[in-house]
Amino acid sequence: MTDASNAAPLREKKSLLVVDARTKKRNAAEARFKMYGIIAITLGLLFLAVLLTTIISRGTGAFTQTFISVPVELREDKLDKKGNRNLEDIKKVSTFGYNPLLGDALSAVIAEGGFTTEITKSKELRKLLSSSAVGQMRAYVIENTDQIGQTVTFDFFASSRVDGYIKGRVTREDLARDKNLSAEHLDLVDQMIEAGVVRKKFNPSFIFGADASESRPEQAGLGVSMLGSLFMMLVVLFLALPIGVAASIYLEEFAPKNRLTDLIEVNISNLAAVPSIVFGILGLAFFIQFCGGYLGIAAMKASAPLVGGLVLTLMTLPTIIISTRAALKAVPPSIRDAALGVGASKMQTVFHHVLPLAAPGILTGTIIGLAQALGETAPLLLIGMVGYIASNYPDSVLSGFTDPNSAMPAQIFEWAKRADPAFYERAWGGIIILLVFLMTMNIIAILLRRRFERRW
Amino acid sequence: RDNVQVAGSSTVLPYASIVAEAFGENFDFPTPVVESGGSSAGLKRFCEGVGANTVDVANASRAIREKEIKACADNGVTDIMEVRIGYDGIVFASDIDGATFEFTPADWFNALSPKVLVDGAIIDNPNQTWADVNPAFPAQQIAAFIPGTKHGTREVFEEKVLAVGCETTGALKAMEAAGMSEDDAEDACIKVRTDGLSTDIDGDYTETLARIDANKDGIGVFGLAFYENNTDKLQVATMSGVTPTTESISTGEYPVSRPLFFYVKKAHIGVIPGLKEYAEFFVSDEVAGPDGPLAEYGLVSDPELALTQEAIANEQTIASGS
Amino acid sequence: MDDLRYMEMPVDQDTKISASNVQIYYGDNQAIKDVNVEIADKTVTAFIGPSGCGKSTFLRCLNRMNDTIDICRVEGTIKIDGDDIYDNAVDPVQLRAKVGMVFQKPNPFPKSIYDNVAYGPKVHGLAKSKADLDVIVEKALRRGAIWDEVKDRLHAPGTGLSGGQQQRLCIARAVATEPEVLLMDEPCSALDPIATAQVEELIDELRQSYSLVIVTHSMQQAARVSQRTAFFHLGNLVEFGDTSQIFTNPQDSRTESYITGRIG
Amino acid sequence: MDDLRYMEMPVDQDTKISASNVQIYYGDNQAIKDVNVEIADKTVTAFIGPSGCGKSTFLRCLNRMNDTIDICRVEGTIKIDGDDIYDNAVDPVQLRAKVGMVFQKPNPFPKSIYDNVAYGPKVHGLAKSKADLDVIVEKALRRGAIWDEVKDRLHAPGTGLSGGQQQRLCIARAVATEPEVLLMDEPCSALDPIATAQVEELIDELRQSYSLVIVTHSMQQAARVSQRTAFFHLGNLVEFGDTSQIFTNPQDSRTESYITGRIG
Amino acid sequence: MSGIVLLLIVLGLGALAFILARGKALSSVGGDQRALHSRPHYYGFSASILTIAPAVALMVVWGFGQSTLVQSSVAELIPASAIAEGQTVGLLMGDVQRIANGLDTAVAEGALSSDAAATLSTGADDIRGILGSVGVALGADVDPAILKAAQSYRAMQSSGATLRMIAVIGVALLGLTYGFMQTSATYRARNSVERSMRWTLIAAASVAVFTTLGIVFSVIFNTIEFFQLYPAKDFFLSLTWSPSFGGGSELGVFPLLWGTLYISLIALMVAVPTGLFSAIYLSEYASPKVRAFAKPLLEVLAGIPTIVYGLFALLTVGPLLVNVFGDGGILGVNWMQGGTAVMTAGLVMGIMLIPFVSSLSDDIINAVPQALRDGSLGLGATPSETIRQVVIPAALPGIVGAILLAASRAIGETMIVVLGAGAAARLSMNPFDAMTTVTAKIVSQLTGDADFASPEALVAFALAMTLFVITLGLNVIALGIVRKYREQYE
Ligand SMILES: Nc1ncnc2c1ncn2[C@@H]1O[C@H](COP(=O)(O)OP(=O)(O)OP(=O)(O)O)[C@@H](O)[C@H]1O
Ligand SMILES: Nc1ncnc2c1ncn2[C@@H]1O[C@H](COP(=O)(O)OP(=O)(O)OP(=O)(O)O)[C@@H](O)[C@H]1O
Ligand SMILES: [Mg+2]
Ligand SMILES: [Mg+2]
Ligand SMILES: O=P([O-])([O-])[O-]
Repeated sequence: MTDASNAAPLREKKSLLVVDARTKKRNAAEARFKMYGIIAITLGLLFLAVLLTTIISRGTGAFTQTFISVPVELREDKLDKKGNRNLEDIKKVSTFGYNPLLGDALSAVIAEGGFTTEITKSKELRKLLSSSAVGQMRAYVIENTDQIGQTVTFDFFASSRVDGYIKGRVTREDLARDKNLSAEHLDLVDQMIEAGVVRKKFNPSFIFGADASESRPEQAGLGVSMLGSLFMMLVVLFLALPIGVAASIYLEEFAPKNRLTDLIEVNISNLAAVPSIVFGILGLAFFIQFCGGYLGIAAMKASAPLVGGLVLTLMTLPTIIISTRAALKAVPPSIRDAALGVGASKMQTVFHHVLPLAAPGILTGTIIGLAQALGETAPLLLIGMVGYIASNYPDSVLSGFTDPNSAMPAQIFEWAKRADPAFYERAWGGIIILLVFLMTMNIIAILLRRRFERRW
Repeated sequence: RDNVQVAGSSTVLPYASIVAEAFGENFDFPTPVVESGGSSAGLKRFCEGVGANTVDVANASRAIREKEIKACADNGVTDIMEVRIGYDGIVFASDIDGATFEFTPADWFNALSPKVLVDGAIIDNPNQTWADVNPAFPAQQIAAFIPGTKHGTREVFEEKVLAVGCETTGALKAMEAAGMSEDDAEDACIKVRTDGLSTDIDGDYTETLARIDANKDGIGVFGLAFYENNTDKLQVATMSGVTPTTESISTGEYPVSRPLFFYVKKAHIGVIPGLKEYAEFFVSDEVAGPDGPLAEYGLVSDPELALTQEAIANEQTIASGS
Repeated sequence: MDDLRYMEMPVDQDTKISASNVQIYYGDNQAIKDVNVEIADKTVTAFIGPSGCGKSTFLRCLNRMNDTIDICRVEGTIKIDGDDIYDNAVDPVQLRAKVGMVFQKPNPFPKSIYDNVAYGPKVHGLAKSKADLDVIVEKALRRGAIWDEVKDRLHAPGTGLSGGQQQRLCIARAVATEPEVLLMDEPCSALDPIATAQVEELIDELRQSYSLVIVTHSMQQAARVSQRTAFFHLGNLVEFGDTSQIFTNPQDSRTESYITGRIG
Repeated sequence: MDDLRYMEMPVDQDTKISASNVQIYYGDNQAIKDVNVEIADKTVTAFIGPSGCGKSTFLRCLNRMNDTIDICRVEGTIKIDGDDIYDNAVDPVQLRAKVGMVFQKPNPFPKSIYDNVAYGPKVHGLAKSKADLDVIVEKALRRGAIWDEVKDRLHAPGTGLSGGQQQRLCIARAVATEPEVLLMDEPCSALDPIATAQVEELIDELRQSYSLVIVTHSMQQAARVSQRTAFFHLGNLVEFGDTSQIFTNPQDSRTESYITGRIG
Repeated sequence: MSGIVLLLIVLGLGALAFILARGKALSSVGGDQRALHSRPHYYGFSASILTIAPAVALMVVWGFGQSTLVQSSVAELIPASAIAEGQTVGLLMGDVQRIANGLDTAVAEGALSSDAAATLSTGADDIRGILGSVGVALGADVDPAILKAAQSYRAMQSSGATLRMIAVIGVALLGLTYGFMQTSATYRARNSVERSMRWTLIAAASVAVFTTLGIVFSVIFNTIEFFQLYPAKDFFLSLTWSPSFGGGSELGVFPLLWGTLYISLIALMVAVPTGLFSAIYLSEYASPKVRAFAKPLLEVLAGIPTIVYGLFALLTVGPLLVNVFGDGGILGVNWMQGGTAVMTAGLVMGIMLIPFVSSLSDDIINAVPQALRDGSLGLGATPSETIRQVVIPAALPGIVGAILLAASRAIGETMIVVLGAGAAARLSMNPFDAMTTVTAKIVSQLTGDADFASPEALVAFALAMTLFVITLGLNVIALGIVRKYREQYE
């Protein structure tokens, strides 16, 4: 064969301890490359940190709220003129009818506390309180008709301006041209704080409560729309994951490789690029108008989390399919050969060996897909889940899928738009809850993914 | 379906939500569901047909158009009740710490029109600062945040401010004199310059507010209610000497406002529980009157509210009513 | 060293596999050219030939493992027990359960050693209970001559074994399902002489009931364990016959030069 | 068959690699126990021993390829040309450029055959031009005894080769970078006798200028190509010495029983 | 009987079928599994599928059939006189159903006996009151004809439900029997089960196809309507986008496409290098601990609602960029007029997309066999050379998939664009100018105030369709590229 002289060393011998110039250069490139990685990760984490601190610093305020405790005399002459405790009659008194009681009660508080203030008009005094106060009283009276005639101490929400004052958002100067509250009110509030009538405390109803109208930011909570999101995510998880994985398995492992499957593949990538609002158009047309209207499936109606979940499922599918297919592709063929070689069927091979090895990629797709679905608002706009919707808890678990509801991002989006700046704080607070929800939702997937990760 | 389903304008949404909330508190009917999504989208769904899977009420920040009524009728939605709930004041506001402005429509025309009348000639708008527009103003960069063309507010702005300004400055006449047809001249009047001094806002008023926050020279167009909730950050400008308030708007002194409506499918009354009650409650004096919660929130109440109440009681539809 | 021990075994067994006019293509490249061969039952058939001549390709065809290679195309007929295995009615899964395979490159599952071996029996339902399965796994690992090395780490991953150990694990895995025909692609390539001897013993033992085809580069091994030998060259089956005849009296000059050129 | 041909080569070369008190652990499992060995320059050293005894493990240590196995831990010192390769100042990249390796399982890159071979020279900047590179690739493939088989399909993927072809491709890939020390883990396991002979010829040729360590299961091969032989057993280096001495006159009973138990 | 109970019965029968068939298979070979064609549980599943699938299918079809049938026959009961002007039978059917369901609830809650429910009459009873007491609110007092209809609706529904139960259980039993009968040692149970599974997989894959069809169908009619109102030539060729209410809008798609392209490009220029390098670092260099911690954290970036990014762009990034590139900025270049710009939106969107690239690529890179890395390292390549030249090419299809996903998301994003890039459609090369995208305009035209039958509103559909076709084209190209450079390991 070749002669020995060919084997002359191309490079001179050198000590390993001395790094030669070329290696130095390559090592520098190596260090640079690694540095890029570190920079990239640091950048990513830095952005995250900035965003999170912004969110947290702006949002934590939403978790506390100012309350004013007011003893109210539930006067019989106003609430039950006939005096026979007939529920029908008591119900005839609307919330507007409770206003005088509230005004009197506040005057009484001032008198009792010995507070000094110029404000005397009932309407002006009531500006300290949320307009939810009367509703709260009326609901209480209807529940406890026997209490009519008694004096009951209520813990009312303070109005958003008062709350803003206590949280430092509202100052006396700000109120100069504000018709909702005046500086005198604040003087009164100062005295009330002193007397312990006004307190700021943790407000669970922000986390568990329902949405409130534009005029009552203090009462608004995320609880109901959280349920809306939960039900939607259940639908998405139980449909998108199995359908996505099944579709990927078919396309990657079973489908004949031909024009048609190429078309399907391109088509799925393309679906990922369809703006989410277009999925809303589809949802309106197919689920609500066709299934709900034409086919008469009662559960398929506007504002139902079931429909929202279905729309988000369709929207999430491409993400899961694309990542699952990539993960399946990455499993070395020798493993399939090994299983087929001992007489496993293709189906068994896929489910016993390939799928577990592709699990990390599938779970990543799921994590990202769900994150996307959880944060999406645009398609919900068209199927009636954005607006003033999440005002009632669903009656049961099953009706949670069909009762009108909103979703967390839609609720946050709605709050961010509302005029009263108190909603702005709640929007950020809502984002905190959303992120906690997201992390909780993903934690199982993240742990599972770590378990499945391995090299071969 | 047991609840009243409302869709439509995001401008009307705040009022509708206040009403829906109070309705839920005071009636045994479930709280109505109020969706937002825009007047157009709401009316479109409204006109999709009659039946439990369609909405009962559409909120709109403009009157329904002829073409839409026709489209409705094609789908079997024939008896539509129109309810005007009041007026939305449109105000101009700038940063609280900035200069104070007293505008006239002419100022806005001269600031935003791509072509203005200077010394009898129509030329490209040379104005860069407000002082260029009107020497009484500070030399502050023009930075206008006006509603994008998707917003009904833009139409009002064009008609009640730009077009009026165009006329009062004499630009309209000059253009017609320069040989433009009347229509063309009117169209030219409401054009807005595109060199970056005026920014279209497709989002909502919070976005406009944030823009002013980021650019202290900015002057934005807001709804009265939004402004009234944010007096700590914004100061409002007068228009032709009138400060916008619910009173000045309802008397018609302050010129820039638009009516707000909702539309009810008559066919659903008696079938959808609470629908008629909702409509009546909405326009009741307690709610929509000048002392009601809606006015408190910033709705300019309708002086002719009694007529509206009567129309609802009689279930008067557009065809039979107007 | 031993001389070649030519087997005096009778080779007139029943035909187990018969291939006729088999052509195999990878894309446009023909890897196997018109091969006709009859593999007898209860016999060890050795495939020999220079590297790249198509041994593995032909072997994979016999249990349709080539189905997994997209560009691979087979023409001709291959019958096992008289059934055309490329017939549409044939279920390749059933075929592969019957015709087991040990691949040229050891490919343990990234699972525990135990699970590697237990997988086949589980899929085929060979064990009624866990205890049963334990017995099967132990037996297979013993047959694969690897039991002693792994008995204390049955639950360690199979991929953490040495090259030779992996190869024996794959042999154990293949015999655990008790196939009727066993195709082995260079089963001893990474094994030391002692392990090789144990595997050859296994082959000899299996031959009592099954049919085996092994690919080997070691002429000695072919001579030791096989009764019939097929010599492939550049995709052609050059010569096929009793091992003794091939090694002592090759008909084709190419066979002769390959045999005599032998070194290892 | 040939008898063992004991080499009469002088083995008093300079020491190239010296390992002292080397212990290697996989997690808690000790795979190499206190090994001391000196590998001479311009010599072929063979590692033999039963499967799983630690040959590959020790071999991978010599160019720090074990760094890539998380659970692997090395103790003791290994010096090449007097430099401790586990010293912090030593750059494993430079080390591996100097100490090349052919792995037990062929692992061609999923690239073309040409790119597989050209990869090393490109990385090390051995070629000044495309033409230069062509020459290097051709030479390496010739040395790997695979040129003729692949010269018409240089741009076909390396993974589409047969097992033996892949093994030779990996050999060609390793020699293309001209390392001073070449570690070969069973380089001929998948090769037919003729190809084996060609590779052995290559080894012999390389020995003129470099130091080589090969792991082999074939006693004959060890005897044929190596000047020194190390016998490993259960992680211990049982015996190390001139090949002739090991094969004719083993000092340790384990060596003897391994050698005499030989079959292949 | 409610559908749920029926379903449970069918599932129970399925379970029974499983046990029976499995038992029969085993006993047919005397307990020797080897003699069976398939594992025993496959016989069980096969029989189960035969029992459940047709029965459930029948249930669904019956459900639709019955409701249509009952509706139409009840509708005939409603006299024309009961239908007020403008109302439709369909609308009244809603009322009928509500009353019928109310009666059901009343019976269930004991407010009515079932006899009473069937014989109530409007004259004698306060229907609205009775139903109101069980929480069913009615819109008005009940018309006698409607009550009649509701009562016969209930009667028909209940006899329909009985019939359905008989039919469905019958079919399930038939399936069970057939499944049991065909169970024999030679029956290819596994193949039959796998065939069913395969059909299930195909059905799953078709969901994606049907979604596409659905999308096309739900936008195509409005698109056509748009092109009848507005010339296609202007839409595709005009370089101006300026919708206005009074008509005379110019609706050229080109500036929007340009904005989409520009913003996505910048976003990808941020996301791809950052994401890819993060993925490389995580999978190749980082310790398992760092990886376990950093990867999920980066994924949080994908879960932050886009409105937050939008505000971040508007309030933080925009002013920051103006400070650098704007008038009197640090660089003194005056390229940027306002905070809203392609660059602002692109940068922020890029941040959002980092995890799309990093996480997916990380998984794929991690899946490249170690033997390949060893091969390269063994030749004296540095880790980075190994990664760039061996690992990445081997992982390419997956990485391209991840990048495409990120690009898709960039194209589909609205909120960041609206807040970060502005709403003005403009054709400019300057990345510091405000522009907007197709998607942002789809949303704004769809939710705007324009007359819904006007071209200004309908253009949203045409935009959606155009974007759909264009991305389809881009995807075809991407697929081609991947095919060309794909390296299959082993
Ligand atoms: N990655 C690993 N993790 C854990 N244990 C390992 C790993 N690699 C090898 N071992 C164990 O270390 C021991 C030595 O293995 P090594 O691969 O060095 O054997 P070998 O001598 O090369 O054997 P063969 O000839 O079969 O290749 C064996 O017991 C093996 O199971
Ligand atoms: N997947 C493949 N794609 C394309 N060509 C292939 C493929 N596998 C093998 N070949 C080619 O087919 C021919 C036969 O290969 P085969 O693997 O059957 O050889 P072999 O006889 O097993 O060789 P070895 O002893 O080296 O394993 C060779 O030329 C090889 O390069
Ligand atoms: Mg082979
Ligand atoms: Mg080894
Ligand atoms: O939402 P609007 O239709 O009022 O702009």
